[in-house]
Amino acid sequence: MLSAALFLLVLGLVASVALAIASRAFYVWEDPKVLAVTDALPGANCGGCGNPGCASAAEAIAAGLASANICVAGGFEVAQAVGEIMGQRVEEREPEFSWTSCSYGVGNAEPIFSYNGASDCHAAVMLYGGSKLCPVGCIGLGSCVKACQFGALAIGDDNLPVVDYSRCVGCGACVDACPKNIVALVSQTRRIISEYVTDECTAPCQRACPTGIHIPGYIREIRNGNYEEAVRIIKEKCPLPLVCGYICPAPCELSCRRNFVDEAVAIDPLKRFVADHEMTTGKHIDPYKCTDNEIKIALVGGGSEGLTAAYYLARLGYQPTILEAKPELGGILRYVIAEDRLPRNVLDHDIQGILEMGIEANTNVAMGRDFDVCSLLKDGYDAVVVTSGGFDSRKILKPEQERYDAAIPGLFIMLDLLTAFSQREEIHLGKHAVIANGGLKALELARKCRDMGAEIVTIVSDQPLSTLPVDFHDTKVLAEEGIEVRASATVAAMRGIGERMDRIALEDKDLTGDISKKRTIIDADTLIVPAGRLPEMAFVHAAGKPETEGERVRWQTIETFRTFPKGGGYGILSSPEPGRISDSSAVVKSILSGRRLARAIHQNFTDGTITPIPNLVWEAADILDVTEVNGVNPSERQCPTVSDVEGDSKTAWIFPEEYPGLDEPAARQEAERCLQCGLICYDKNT
Amino acid sequence: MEYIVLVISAVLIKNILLAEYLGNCPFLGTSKRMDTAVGMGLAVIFVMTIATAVTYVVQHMVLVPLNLGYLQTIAFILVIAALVQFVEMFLRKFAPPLYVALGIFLPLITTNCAVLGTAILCIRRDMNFPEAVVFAIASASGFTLALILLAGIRERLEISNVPRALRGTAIGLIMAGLMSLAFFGFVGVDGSLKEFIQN
Amino acid sequence: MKALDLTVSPAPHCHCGARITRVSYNILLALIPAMAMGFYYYGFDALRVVAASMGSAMLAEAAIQSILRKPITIADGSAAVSGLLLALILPASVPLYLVVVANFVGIVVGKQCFGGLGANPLNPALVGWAVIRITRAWAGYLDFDLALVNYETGFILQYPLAVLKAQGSAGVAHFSLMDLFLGKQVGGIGSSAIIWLLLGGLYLVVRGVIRWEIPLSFLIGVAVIAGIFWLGDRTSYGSPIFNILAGNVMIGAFFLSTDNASSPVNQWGMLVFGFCCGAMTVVLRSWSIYPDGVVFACLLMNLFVPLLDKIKKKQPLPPALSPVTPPVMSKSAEERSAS
Amino acid sequence: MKEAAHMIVVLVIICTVCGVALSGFREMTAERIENQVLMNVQGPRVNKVLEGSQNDLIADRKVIKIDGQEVLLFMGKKDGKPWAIAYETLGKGFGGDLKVMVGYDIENDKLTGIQIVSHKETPGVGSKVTEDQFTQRFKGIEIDLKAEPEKRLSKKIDAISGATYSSQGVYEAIGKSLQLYMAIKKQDLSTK
Amino acid sequence: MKLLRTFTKGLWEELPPFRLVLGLCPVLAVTKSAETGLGMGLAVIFVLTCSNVLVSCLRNVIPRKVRIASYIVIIASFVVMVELASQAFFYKIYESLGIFIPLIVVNCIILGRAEAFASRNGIIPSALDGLGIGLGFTMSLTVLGAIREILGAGTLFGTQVMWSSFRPFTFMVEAPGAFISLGVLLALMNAFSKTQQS
Repeated sequence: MLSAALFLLVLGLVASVALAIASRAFYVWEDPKVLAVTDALPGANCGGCGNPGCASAAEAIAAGLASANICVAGGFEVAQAVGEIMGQRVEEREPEFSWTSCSYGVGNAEPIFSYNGASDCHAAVMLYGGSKLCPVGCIGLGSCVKACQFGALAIGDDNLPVVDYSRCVGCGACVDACPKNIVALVSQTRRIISEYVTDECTAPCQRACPTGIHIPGYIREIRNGNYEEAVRIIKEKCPLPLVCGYICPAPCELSCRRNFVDEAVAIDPLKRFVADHEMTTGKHIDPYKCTDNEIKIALVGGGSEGLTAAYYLARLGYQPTILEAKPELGGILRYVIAEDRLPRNVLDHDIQGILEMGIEANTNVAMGRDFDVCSLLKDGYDAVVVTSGGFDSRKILKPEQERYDAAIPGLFIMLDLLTAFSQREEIHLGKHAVIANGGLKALELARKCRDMGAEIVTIVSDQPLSTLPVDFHDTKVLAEEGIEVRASATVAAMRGIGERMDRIALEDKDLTGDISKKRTIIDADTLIVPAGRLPEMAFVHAAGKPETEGERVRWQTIETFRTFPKGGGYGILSSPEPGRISDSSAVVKSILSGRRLARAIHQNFTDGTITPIPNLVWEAADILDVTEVNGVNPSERQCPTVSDVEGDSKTAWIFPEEYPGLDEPAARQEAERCLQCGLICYDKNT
Repeated sequence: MEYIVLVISAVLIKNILLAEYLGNCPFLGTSKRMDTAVGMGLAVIFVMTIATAVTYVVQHMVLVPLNLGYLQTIAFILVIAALVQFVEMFLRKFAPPLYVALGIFLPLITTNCAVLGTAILCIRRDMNFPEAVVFAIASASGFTLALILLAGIRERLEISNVPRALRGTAIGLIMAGLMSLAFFGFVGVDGSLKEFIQN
Repeated sequence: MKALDLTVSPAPHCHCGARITRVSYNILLALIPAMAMGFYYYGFDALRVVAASMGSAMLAEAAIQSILRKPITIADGSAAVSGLLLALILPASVPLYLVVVANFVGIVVGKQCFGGLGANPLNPALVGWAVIRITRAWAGYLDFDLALVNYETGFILQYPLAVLKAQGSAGVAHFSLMDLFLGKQVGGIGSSAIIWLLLGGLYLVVRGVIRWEIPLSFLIGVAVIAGIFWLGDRTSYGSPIFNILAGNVMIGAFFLSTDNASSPVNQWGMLVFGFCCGAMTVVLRSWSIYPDGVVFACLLMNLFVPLLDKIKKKQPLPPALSPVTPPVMSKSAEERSAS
Repeated sequence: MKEAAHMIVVLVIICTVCGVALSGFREMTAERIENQVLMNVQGPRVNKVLEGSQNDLIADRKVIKIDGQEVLLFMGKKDGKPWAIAYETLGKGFGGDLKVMVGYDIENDKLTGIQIVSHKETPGVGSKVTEDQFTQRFKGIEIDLKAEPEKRLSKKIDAISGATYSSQGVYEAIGKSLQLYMAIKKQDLSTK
Repeated sequence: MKLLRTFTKGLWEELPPFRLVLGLCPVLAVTKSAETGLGMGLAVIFVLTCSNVLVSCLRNVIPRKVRIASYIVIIASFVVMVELASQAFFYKIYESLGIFIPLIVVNCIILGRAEAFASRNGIIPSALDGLGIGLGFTMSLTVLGAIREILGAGTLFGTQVMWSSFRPFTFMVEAPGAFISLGVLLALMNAFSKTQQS
């Protein structure tokens, strides 16, 4: 007995003492921070942070190569814990979730062949891009499910991935695993600033709608009787649902697939139905809002565009202030459109809903008279956005005869300038004038500018030289005259100090869509734009932060929208829709402009650059679509079509009195008519 | 030459995993991917060799002289547990690259019954010291071989339409069974080889 | 749009449905002469085994597929090929329940558990055979010398490989190599019909159903290793030619080792695979307790296929048959997606 | 340091307590285990080898010393008189030691039979030596006491094909057993 | 009520080895017959329950850093007791379980329960947990052993249950049969629990 007890005693002693000694003898110094950070990280090794595993992420954090909040999986708490170890302050990062966009699984979607091979999405996609006719449809073999380290994804009964939001941490492993971009990460911000692209599932109505409302979505909610949810879906893309319900020319209905069978679904009346429902409840349904930040934005112009931009900026957490010259907000909606088309209580309701997002509005203050860009920037606004929209901009630029560049430094409108020249007025153009576009007239104007004292006049055209009038071709001769021609280029930005513009950035326009752009910066005192209306312009402090030179502010413009040339131009003189300068022919179009302005400002303050959107869906984009609809039973539309609309409110005259809208049974019945289309799928049992 | 037969026998015929049923938990756990399989295999070879040698000494220098054979189990497991921890610290100090490669597998090995099993088998089969060491290396190599083969197949099965209920461990077990079946072809090879070497 | 009849088997073997059927039926066709020889020598017993084997293989496939609610694919002939191959390496006298058990285990465990055609890591017919072979209580049924003692065939009723194992090369001196070549030897129903298997195999190679690399390197492997053994000890081991002509080598080289799913995809892999199969065959024959080692050699090498596929970066060989016609989208859809 | 000491003390105490408990348990069971081993391991073999004895073979065992080596001897009695003895010897088989129980008819100097007590041979191959087919062949072979120890068996038994090693191990054990036979026979075979 | 659940969860929800997929080696090795399976199961119940109780008793005494080592010593002691006891009282089973009795020490289930349950709970729940998990383990082993024994030897607990001319499918008692039958049983469990869920 003794020997056994002694033996185990000795064994235990030897083992523990040896280990105790070894732990000292073999002591390896390890950065206690790395150890502590490794402990704090979740240890799932998901790779969501871009490091191969949690341990290497910890090393990167400890070495200062990564910020404390890189762990998307752990969320704010882990970030805080890590931050505490590292002695950093951690700001809450917006949570992201995995989101799947396909709604017709294999089995419901149109197939090109039956696949029963390797159970892996990548393998399936290698064969003619998968078994679905739809190029962006979910393969349903669950590569995303396998990739998920947190068990948040499963393939549901209809062969589509289902996200368990309680488990999703937004690491993005599934996004990398999906060969079809079906799975995406969304945060509220991402949802607010998203634009439709050609390789995602969009219904034809959705694409036709300039604001991009998820029409099948809200009609489905109407079908289910969830009117509030329907309003919420509409408000995600359109802050003026009731106004749109009354006066929208509804280009969506032209694209409705029901047109192949009978008549389009009454999309717009349905929208008006739910928006009316919201108004009768007297309560505004507030969509989600991001955490507030401290950035103040001034919006000049309280029309639909300004209201929309303010609305989205507020939702993104900014502090927008609307400055309106007129006594009331609403712009054209209030002062131009007849009251019998758009009852004012309707307008007030929608505007009230927008203001409730946390927007300050000052009326009866006019740019050029009460303030200008520089004074606003000086007053502490981080950005000034000109959302003058459809109004005649000369009033803004030239509120008083003797001052030409009071509101926006150095900016002239060609028409004004020509008039002034013809009246032989003295205008100080500075040494270097830049004329944007303008055809043959530009050459004439350039010569006049030279006469007026400008030493160099640069004509910038987004067209290639060969398509310009022949007079422009002999650049050498023109150069001798002091006229420089810059073809295939756009004006990317204006810069200035105080009330003077001093430089203009030009960007070569590459038609192949290459965005590795070449930017040249030239000295310029004057920029002359051709149209009668101002484009949307956004001014910020140069170099991102307020920097004053004496009393004067350094400012620059940012681009309001960027896309590849195929979907439209870029540069500050192109508005969201290509080829036009701020000509919003319908309220839905100005809503789109407003939202894109908000996107640009948000990107400027977060990433610092406005990123282009490749494959943007636009009017003429090539998208796979169906040319016939099979197996759908015709049914009667519940209200008359207001036809011959071309997506232009000027020709659509809808009067609420003779057109009272849908009642609830009719709306429910009408909602049943919707085919719930996807890119090429549709519900064949309707 | 005897050792060749011992090795062939331990790797192919009495494969520790496929015929002796030892070490199945890590076998199924780490055979999903090739790189983890290789790492685990190397760690097992390393630890099993050292553990067998040390426990052999403990058995024959301590337990047998003291007539404490019945404490074999408790003595061995203590020695192995301490040893694994010791090796972990040692590697970390003196061979950091090896530690990085094998480190995460080392704790798994403490509860790997193949290590304790091999140590006990050496004693039960009355091997001498060199035989025990060779046997340990060979057994661990057999483990590694089976692990790598299974990992190759399971990597491929990842993309197959394996019926849902079978996915994961179930199909791993069935595949291990089929591997064991294939290894049955070697039955008798050790005997003939021994004869062959002698002639 | 009408869905095309196109099936994809797990990577790396891509076939469309039509091709599997064609492969299977070509193999069945190539095996007919060997099978006929079996019927000729062993009569109704052989027929009984072949019918039971093919029937139970297809039944097993249909049963498991209906349980798993998958489309039933027995018409593609792959189950029939498995069944037939299994029957051809069994003695004609084997009890039918053995055949049924072997086929059920082979098809269900060896094939369908892994996701069916193309996903099986081992050849299902061989799995079935090995299962009944290692069942000790049933070993007597598979011992050719015991099993075939009651037949009148007109040639020596001794299994050459068993004789070689027991008595060394002196024991097999009285076997004429020509007789062995012509199929006049004891063995499985079809696996002893060497010349007919060779012709059938060559037919498959010519038709492009199987590739030449595996059979050729298999035979070379057998010859080389057997040659080494033979030169080392002529009294115990058979000559290379004897080794090639006796037992399952011929059926192994052309039919058992060339199963699409369980063999490598690239040329080097195939050559190594075939050679190792052949080499392993001779080693197991000489040293293991089983007289013939072909089946176990193939099974063992099947396990190495994923590793062999890593020899070279995966580079699928050009298709042996005419390529699959790509599915055609409707004109409008194609134009739209192109743009 | 204090922490480390605490850990060591706890571990050592646990180890010691376990050691005490185990050795106590061991002492309680030791005798029974010895009996069980005899009953289950040697018992059936001895009974088979010394078939026809009338006594309790396990109870009538004794340990004798030969050249300083202890041998556990089983004795078969007929009508109260010892007629046969059996004891174990080791041979080296293929997988390891083969323990063979060899029984002798001491009146006629014949083998009463052999049984394999334990072995580590390959199942299905070497393990064939344990089967009756092989062990029965040794029954009744006469011993030539005058011959060299290796050649004392009057009849040669063929090895099992495929299990040559295991067969040789059995021969080796029998050979060792025969070497002891004379010395044991001379001992006092009476039991208390 | 909670205690009852502590006990019963081992019988189905956390049934080892099928749900926890732990401790597979003995499951494969000792299920050649129902009897050895049962014997192994009983040994595991004993060790699991005793070690759970003891670990639970000592949970406030053992320092964190040496807890695993202490648990191992405790478990190993009980294993040695089982070894001795089985040798003394159930010699046949002791022989057929062979090396797998000492290997109970490294059965992940036992260390796992000690670490996951007993070190955090009181004595009575720990005992019930050990008993429940152990019982579940025994059940699984016995069932698997019975299946393999009936097919592989034609007997159940040593008595002939198949017809006399039955030639046993000895494949089932060989290693491949062990792996495959456990795999198939696991798959059936998965399929069954899935249909139960839906």
